Amino acid sequence: MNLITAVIKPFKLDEVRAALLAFGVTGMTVTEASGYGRQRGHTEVYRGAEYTVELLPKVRLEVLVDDDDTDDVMEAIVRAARTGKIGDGKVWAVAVSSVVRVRTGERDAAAV
Amino acid sequence: MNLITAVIKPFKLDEVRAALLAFGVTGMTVTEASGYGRQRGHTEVYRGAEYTVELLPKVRLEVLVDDDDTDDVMEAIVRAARTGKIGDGKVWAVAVSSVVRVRTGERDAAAV
Amino acid sequence: MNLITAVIKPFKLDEVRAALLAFGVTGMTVTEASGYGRQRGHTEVYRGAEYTVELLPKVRLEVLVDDDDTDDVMEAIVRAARTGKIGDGKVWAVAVSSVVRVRTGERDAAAV
Amino acid sequence: MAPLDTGNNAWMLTSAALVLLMTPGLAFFYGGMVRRKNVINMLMMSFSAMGTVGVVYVLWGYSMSFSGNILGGLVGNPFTSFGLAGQFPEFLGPGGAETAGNSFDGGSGVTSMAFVAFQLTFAIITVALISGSVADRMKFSSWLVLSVVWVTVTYFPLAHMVWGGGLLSADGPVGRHLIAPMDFAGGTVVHIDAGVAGVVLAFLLGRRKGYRKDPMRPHNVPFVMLGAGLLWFGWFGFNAGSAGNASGLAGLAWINTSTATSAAMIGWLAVERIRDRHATGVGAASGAVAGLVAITPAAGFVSPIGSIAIGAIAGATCAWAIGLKNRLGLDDSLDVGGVHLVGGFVGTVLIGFFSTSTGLFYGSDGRQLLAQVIAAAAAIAYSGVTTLIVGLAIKKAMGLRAATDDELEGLDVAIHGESAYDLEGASLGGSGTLSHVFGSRPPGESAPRSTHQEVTA
Amino acid sequence: MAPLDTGNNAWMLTSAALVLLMTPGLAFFYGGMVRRKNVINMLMMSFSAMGTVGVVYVLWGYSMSFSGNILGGLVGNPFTSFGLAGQFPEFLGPGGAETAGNSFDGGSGVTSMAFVAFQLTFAIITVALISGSVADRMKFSSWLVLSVVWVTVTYFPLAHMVWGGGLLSADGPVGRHLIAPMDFAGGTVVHIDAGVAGVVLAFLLGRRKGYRKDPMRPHNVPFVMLGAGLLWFGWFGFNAGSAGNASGLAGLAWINTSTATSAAMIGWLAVERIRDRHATGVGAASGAVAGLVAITPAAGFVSPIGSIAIGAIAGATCAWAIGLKNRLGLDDSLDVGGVHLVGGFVGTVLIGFFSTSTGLFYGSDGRQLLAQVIAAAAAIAYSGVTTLIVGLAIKKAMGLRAATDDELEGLDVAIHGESAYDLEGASLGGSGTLSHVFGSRPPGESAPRSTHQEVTA
Amino acid sequence: MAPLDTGNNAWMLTSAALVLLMTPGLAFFYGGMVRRKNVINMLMMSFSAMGTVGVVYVLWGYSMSFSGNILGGLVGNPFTSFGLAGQFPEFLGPGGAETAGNSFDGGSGVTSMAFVAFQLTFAIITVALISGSVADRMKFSSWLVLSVVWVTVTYFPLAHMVWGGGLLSADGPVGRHLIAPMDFAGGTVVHIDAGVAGVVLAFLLGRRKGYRKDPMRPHNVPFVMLGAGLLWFGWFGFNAGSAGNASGLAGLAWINTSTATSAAMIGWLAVERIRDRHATGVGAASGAVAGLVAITPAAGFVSPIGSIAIGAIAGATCAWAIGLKNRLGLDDSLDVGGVHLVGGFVGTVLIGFFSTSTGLFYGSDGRQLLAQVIAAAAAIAYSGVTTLIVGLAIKKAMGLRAATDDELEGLDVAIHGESAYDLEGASLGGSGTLSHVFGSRPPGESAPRSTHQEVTA
Ligand SMILES: Nc1ncnc2c1ncn2[C@@H]1O[C@H](COP(=O)(O)OP(=O)(O)O)[C@@H](O)[C@H]1O
Ligand SMILES: Nc1ncnc2c1ncn2[C@@H]1O[C@H](COP(=O)(O)OP(=O)(O)O)[C@@H](O)[C@H]1O
Ligand SMILES: Nc1ncnc2c1ncn2[C@@H]1O[C@H](COP(=O)(O)OP(=O)(O)O)[C@@H](O)[C@H]1O
Repeated sequence: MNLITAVIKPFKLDEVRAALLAFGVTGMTVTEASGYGRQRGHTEVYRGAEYTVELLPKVRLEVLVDDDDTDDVMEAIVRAARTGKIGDGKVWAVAVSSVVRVRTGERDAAAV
Repeated sequence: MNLITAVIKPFKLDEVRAALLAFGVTGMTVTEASGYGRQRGHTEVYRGAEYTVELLPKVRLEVLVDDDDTDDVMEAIVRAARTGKIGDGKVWAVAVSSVVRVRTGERDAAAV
Repeated sequence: MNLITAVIKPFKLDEVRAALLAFGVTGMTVTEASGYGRQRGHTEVYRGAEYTVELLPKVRLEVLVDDDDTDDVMEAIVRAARTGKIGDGKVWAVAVSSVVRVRTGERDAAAV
Repeated sequence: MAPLDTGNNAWMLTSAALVLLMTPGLAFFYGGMVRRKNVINMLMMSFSAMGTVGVVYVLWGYSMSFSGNILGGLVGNPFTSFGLAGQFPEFLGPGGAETAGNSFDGGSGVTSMAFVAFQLTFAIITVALISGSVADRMKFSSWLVLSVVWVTVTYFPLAHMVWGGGLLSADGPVGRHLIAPMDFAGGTVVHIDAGVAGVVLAFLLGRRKGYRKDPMRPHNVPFVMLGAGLLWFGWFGFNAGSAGNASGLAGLAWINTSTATSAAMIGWLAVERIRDRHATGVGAASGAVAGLVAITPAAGFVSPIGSIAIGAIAGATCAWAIGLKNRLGLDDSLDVGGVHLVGGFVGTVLIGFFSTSTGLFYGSDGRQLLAQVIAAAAAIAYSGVTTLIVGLAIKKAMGLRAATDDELEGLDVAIHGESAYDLEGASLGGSGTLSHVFGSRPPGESAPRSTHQEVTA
Repeated sequence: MAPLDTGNNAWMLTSAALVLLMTPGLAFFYGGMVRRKNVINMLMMSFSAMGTVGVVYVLWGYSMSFSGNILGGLVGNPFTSFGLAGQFPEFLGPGGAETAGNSFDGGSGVTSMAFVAFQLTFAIITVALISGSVADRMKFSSWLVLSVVWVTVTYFPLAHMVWGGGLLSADGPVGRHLIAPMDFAGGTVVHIDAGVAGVVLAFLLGRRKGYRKDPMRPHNVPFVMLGAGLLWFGWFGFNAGSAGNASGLAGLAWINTSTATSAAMIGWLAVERIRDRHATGVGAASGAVAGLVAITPAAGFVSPIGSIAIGAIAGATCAWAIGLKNRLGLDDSLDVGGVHLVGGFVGTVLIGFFSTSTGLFYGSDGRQLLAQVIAAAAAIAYSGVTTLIVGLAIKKAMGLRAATDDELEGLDVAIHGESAYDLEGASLGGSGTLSHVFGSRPPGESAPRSTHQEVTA
Repeated sequence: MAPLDTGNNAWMLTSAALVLLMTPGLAFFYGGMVRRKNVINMLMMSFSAMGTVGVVYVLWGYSMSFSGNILGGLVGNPFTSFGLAGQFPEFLGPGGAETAGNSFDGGSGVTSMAFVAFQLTFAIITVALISGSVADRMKFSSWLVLSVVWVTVTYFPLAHMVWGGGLLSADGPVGRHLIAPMDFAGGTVVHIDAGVAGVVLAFLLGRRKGYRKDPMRPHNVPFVMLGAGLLWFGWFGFNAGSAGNASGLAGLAWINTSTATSAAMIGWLAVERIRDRHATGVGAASGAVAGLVAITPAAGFVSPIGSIAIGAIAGATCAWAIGLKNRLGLDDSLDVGGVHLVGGFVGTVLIGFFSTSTGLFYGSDGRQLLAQVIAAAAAIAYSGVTTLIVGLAIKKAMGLRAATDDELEGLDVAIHGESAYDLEGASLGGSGTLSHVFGSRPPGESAPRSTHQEVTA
């Protein structure tokens, strides 16, 4: 099993989810995140003091997938999340040694 | 060392923490997360428009443990987090190449 | 590639970021987290009932780096995040099998 | 019938509006104190009381409080002024609308419409006060029914007894044989009454799931303080308006209201600082409310110095009483008993000492003190017994408590189908899908029934 | 000229302050309903109307509403009392400031200053009401221009027609030939007017990006309810103040205002419970506002029982109308049409039935009903046509709609350079850097121009 | 002694309630502007001033402000009316409570109780205003002491000098030899006074940790705007109530208050738009407050057109002054100096131009202008010197500044033992454990002492 983590623009979440569903992946875990990178933030002004908000809102997805599906799922996420503008984010994969479904105790492929 | 990540129902956090403590694991890092999966969301209605909130609140735990303890800790988490209802979540483990305790610079087993 | 994850005290974020920048690492992903550990929480009192808030606010950083840089970057983070008081946090590294930049599709070293 | 005094009438109209605002204020005072998952339900208990009691008061509430005297002075006749009939005599006359409502009350040249308006707002807030005791776990439909039945069975009669010439008024047995019990603005009718009702209902409902185990700390302290600020403001209408005119008596009540509140806030914070090590925002808000409650019966009867004493005593006593409650293990969730029953009782009884005309400290004998204790005890007894009957009846008929799952999930989503906040950054905030727009449903297709669907794996 | 009646004058001053508070109340009612990214913009539309209309009213608004009669009764003369000239005749006289503003209006001994104050607040809130329709997508500069132009072209003439002795008053053609249309406190001038304007502007602006696709649920339900609470409170000034004095008529209007609101809340919640399965907090707030709107034209003309009926009908009708809007696909975002146009219309027309002096249910013929329908139709027509012209002109001149990127990012950051909340724990909250302190900029160095900088990779 | 005028008295009672509400309003205006970790502390500074000053005013504050004249007109005698003695002469008389407080003030038939109530609220808010300067870093116990000492040493004497027949009144040297300085509602006593005190205390306290380095942006902009809305509303009591009756003068002050505020909001937003590129919500709120401040001394002395000018000038000047502060490097955290000192000064001085009876623009000579400058300068000097002494004394005795760790952690948790919000979804929200219920502690066992426990590894 692999764990694919994707950091994407928040408004792309729905499209990515649809792409995953189309691929047959029905589960994922989502966290709010913020990203620093090449993309620049916006400025806010309060009583004559200007702040640059450099941490940009991102969404972080985690998807557990079979080894065989890993590349395809990454590809699917990348395609769905792309806008072509700076800040689109990253997708990466890490090897998972074991997975358990809490409800049933099923392991690995059966767990997701 | 391994990193165990668990995505569980929020109200189970206290029980899981107690189970970990019983096992001798005293530290962990917790993030709020949301999950898609088999479990269905609830609906909300505002002025005649109904929304299905499909992202369900979850808690995501990370626990660094020695290789030897990994299976037992996973087992302990699974037991404590189980309700038997859909949506109980997943637990998985990933191999960690090195760990450092920021305060002291101690590494690996000594770091946790 | 490796993924370095650091759990640090929130007010150290800026210093760590500066240290990473000095090292040439310009991107990272940040999530709010909470930590249990040796560090004790604070108490809050409401109408005669006292609560101990044991989950302490932490910040969780993820940085993708080349294999060669891994140790140095971990070192840099540890140095910048250290206060010497309990609760400074942990830094760990995990091997990543592949990374993609969403915008361009570039992979691995070119992706970060 | 005195001629219209526009100044007095203006003050009563203003006061009525001020008191009306207290209920939204209370909603925030309470709403900030519950957990995030129940805040809408908490607000809805106050707002819905504005709905139900607002209608009921006009229909039979005013009449039961102030029209006639049946059952031996226990209550007024609900039919005499049903729908406010007869309260605007010139209304249908030749003058038409222009003179509508020009019938006067008392000797102050205040129109009966203004008087009704003022009284209406008291009935609403008394019901809303109770909601603090039943927080986080009551069925909303049962609350709606309770609001109508309780105000009818408990509140209107008590209002009649004290203010409508009934048993606890100057014309009642205590008044005739001892001395008239004093209640300037509702220490018995409003605060003791609601406080007792809250305690009884908390007892009938049982404790919240996780009581004493899960942390149940206020989810929004600024809301608690906003509520306290609005209550303080509105209470000038409550107390100074209870003078019934814009005289010096109203001014005295104004000053005493403010002063007692200030002193009670300090008293409460002092207890907190000593006992709990911290003077809290919730404590400042609670102390202020305790002071407002305690000065309510006394506002027009004591000197400003007396009001400082009453406030300080009440603030400290209520802070202490809330600790006591913890010892008893009764889950009076937001301390309606500890604040309104205790504060109302303290204020009612202290009149016996501080009344400048009849108080012990001013050289009078103890008759006033005795009368005050009797009146307070009578209010406790009447409210306790009737609330118990009403509560048991509703429990039997439809249940009082929300389903356990609903309580655990939170009443906002489970009962009201809403979450209070959607404050996420740009990210998960709006997440979800628009699953249905009701207006656009093809007729015939019915809405899905269950809120919490689970499919099998 | 009647001598000063301090009671009536006090009530008008108080009422004016109450009505002024309604606009911040409305800001929160609306602000809580939009998504988090647009809440400041929503608040700013109301607050900026307090700025622009507040100035304009004193300059030419009062004069256009109440001074003279030009264009055949369409509007007053903007120059006659420009800057309130002549409204404080003794102001510069020998008595000096002490008697400033002592000129009286009507026969109630109310000073013209108090009358102007009262009227000023109506103009402000009418403009602010419109903002609900254009939520989340309007250019702020265009809103500012619209507020000034619209109030001048649409509101002041309509106020003149109805209250200033113009076409729709007792002296107008309907009044002379049929019967005077009745509008106690602004059902036509304020609510139908703003409701129509909102619908027209929503049409001109088009739908929000993501309409019917993205969830657009209220980001802060307690704010919605806070706003409703403040509106209810302030509305006592609006309606009872519209009696123009502190008489029994004011008291009747007070009672009817409260009662109709209570009934409308219940009506709305009942529809929700049946149709949507849940009685919501947003529904309680919306129902209350619908009731306040509907009783506005009728508050002094109907009996308390009548007001219950009007409220219940309005609450249910508006709840139903909002569903209808969904079917039409018009993105009247916060339902200004569904609440203010429909509620104002319902209230205006129901006077024809419930007016105790001229209503069908009180044995009169249908003349009043006819007059009410004519007045409502005239208001719809006048507001519709003028708003369309004003809206098209501004659209042509400067555009109505914010840039798409700004809309997607959220108007708060994009237009106002601010985020509403920074509520993170200790962590990311303050994150960012102080990039510039304007006062400390060396003169000559100019501020960076663009807000959204992207560097190329 | 004029007979009771219920209309005037009603208006003063209403005004007093309105002004009282300003302090919670201010608490939110300020509370929204600080970082999340200090919001409760910010609210508590205002609320606690309602506690301490509320009591002190009744004890010796009124007497020092208005009873007699000691130290050559510097201050009244604190003992003459201690505890309001003698202000309700009939109170203990045979009429009993019914006529309590019926002693009248001035020639308007206003009771002294209403007058005291009105004045009491001014003292409270003046103290609360200062808290903006010391935000985020002041010891709470020192604040409590300061509130009592400062109001006694600085505020009461200044109130006496200006309104109590003292040095800066018509009977003082300036009044006798030049012309009476004009201050309608407290430009000197309240705003210049608090503004100077804020600046002095900010200087004594030093800058916040992280000043100019960490972002310190408002954590809740809607709260800032809510506060501004409540302030605007309450200010009608402040200014129009300062007429002392419900006459045309009150109406004029009402109009001018509103108009100046509208214009100032526009002025401030215009400066922001030009200088900072964005018209912000905080700017709208701040501009409104600047306008309210500036019109305070002038409200009854200028024409509506004059008030527009004063407002616009004040809005723009204060927006500009806040930039200037940034240049000076003084950490007057929430700009009490920039808004209240500058706004109060601008308003006070502009009377010399715009007063319709004595202003330069109305053909008078410059005597009024000179008198205004003298009065403003005297207020600045008196407040500056006394605040410096009081501040230094408290600093010496108990310290002014919170512990550095407490400041970094946030004063809410460190000092008040509370977090403002617990808004998490269902997850971490309530996390924590109920570690102690104080009421249930077996007697004898004492509470744990330290809040921040760290165990060694
Ligand atoms: N080295 C990195 N490690 C982890 N996350 C990164 C790294 N670099 C960038 N990111 C994440 O990816 C997001 C997008 O990166 P950015 O450099 O702005 O644009 P792009 O990926 O389009 O070149 C960042 O906001 C951050 O969340
Ligand atoms: N493939 C996946 N990858 C990552 N997280 C997942 C995956 N599938 C499910 N999850 C997480 O586990 C949670 C529970 O999954 P769900 O399918 O609803 O129930 P169960 O695990 O009981 O079958 C989800 O809400 C989500 O957070
Ligand atoms: N075993 C663990 N696994 C994951 N995170 C841990 C673990 N132990 C500690 N942490 C994280 O590190 C933080 C600091 O740990 P703590 O034991 O308090 O101090 P220190 O690291 O200085 O000894 C915790 O708050 C938690 O977020």
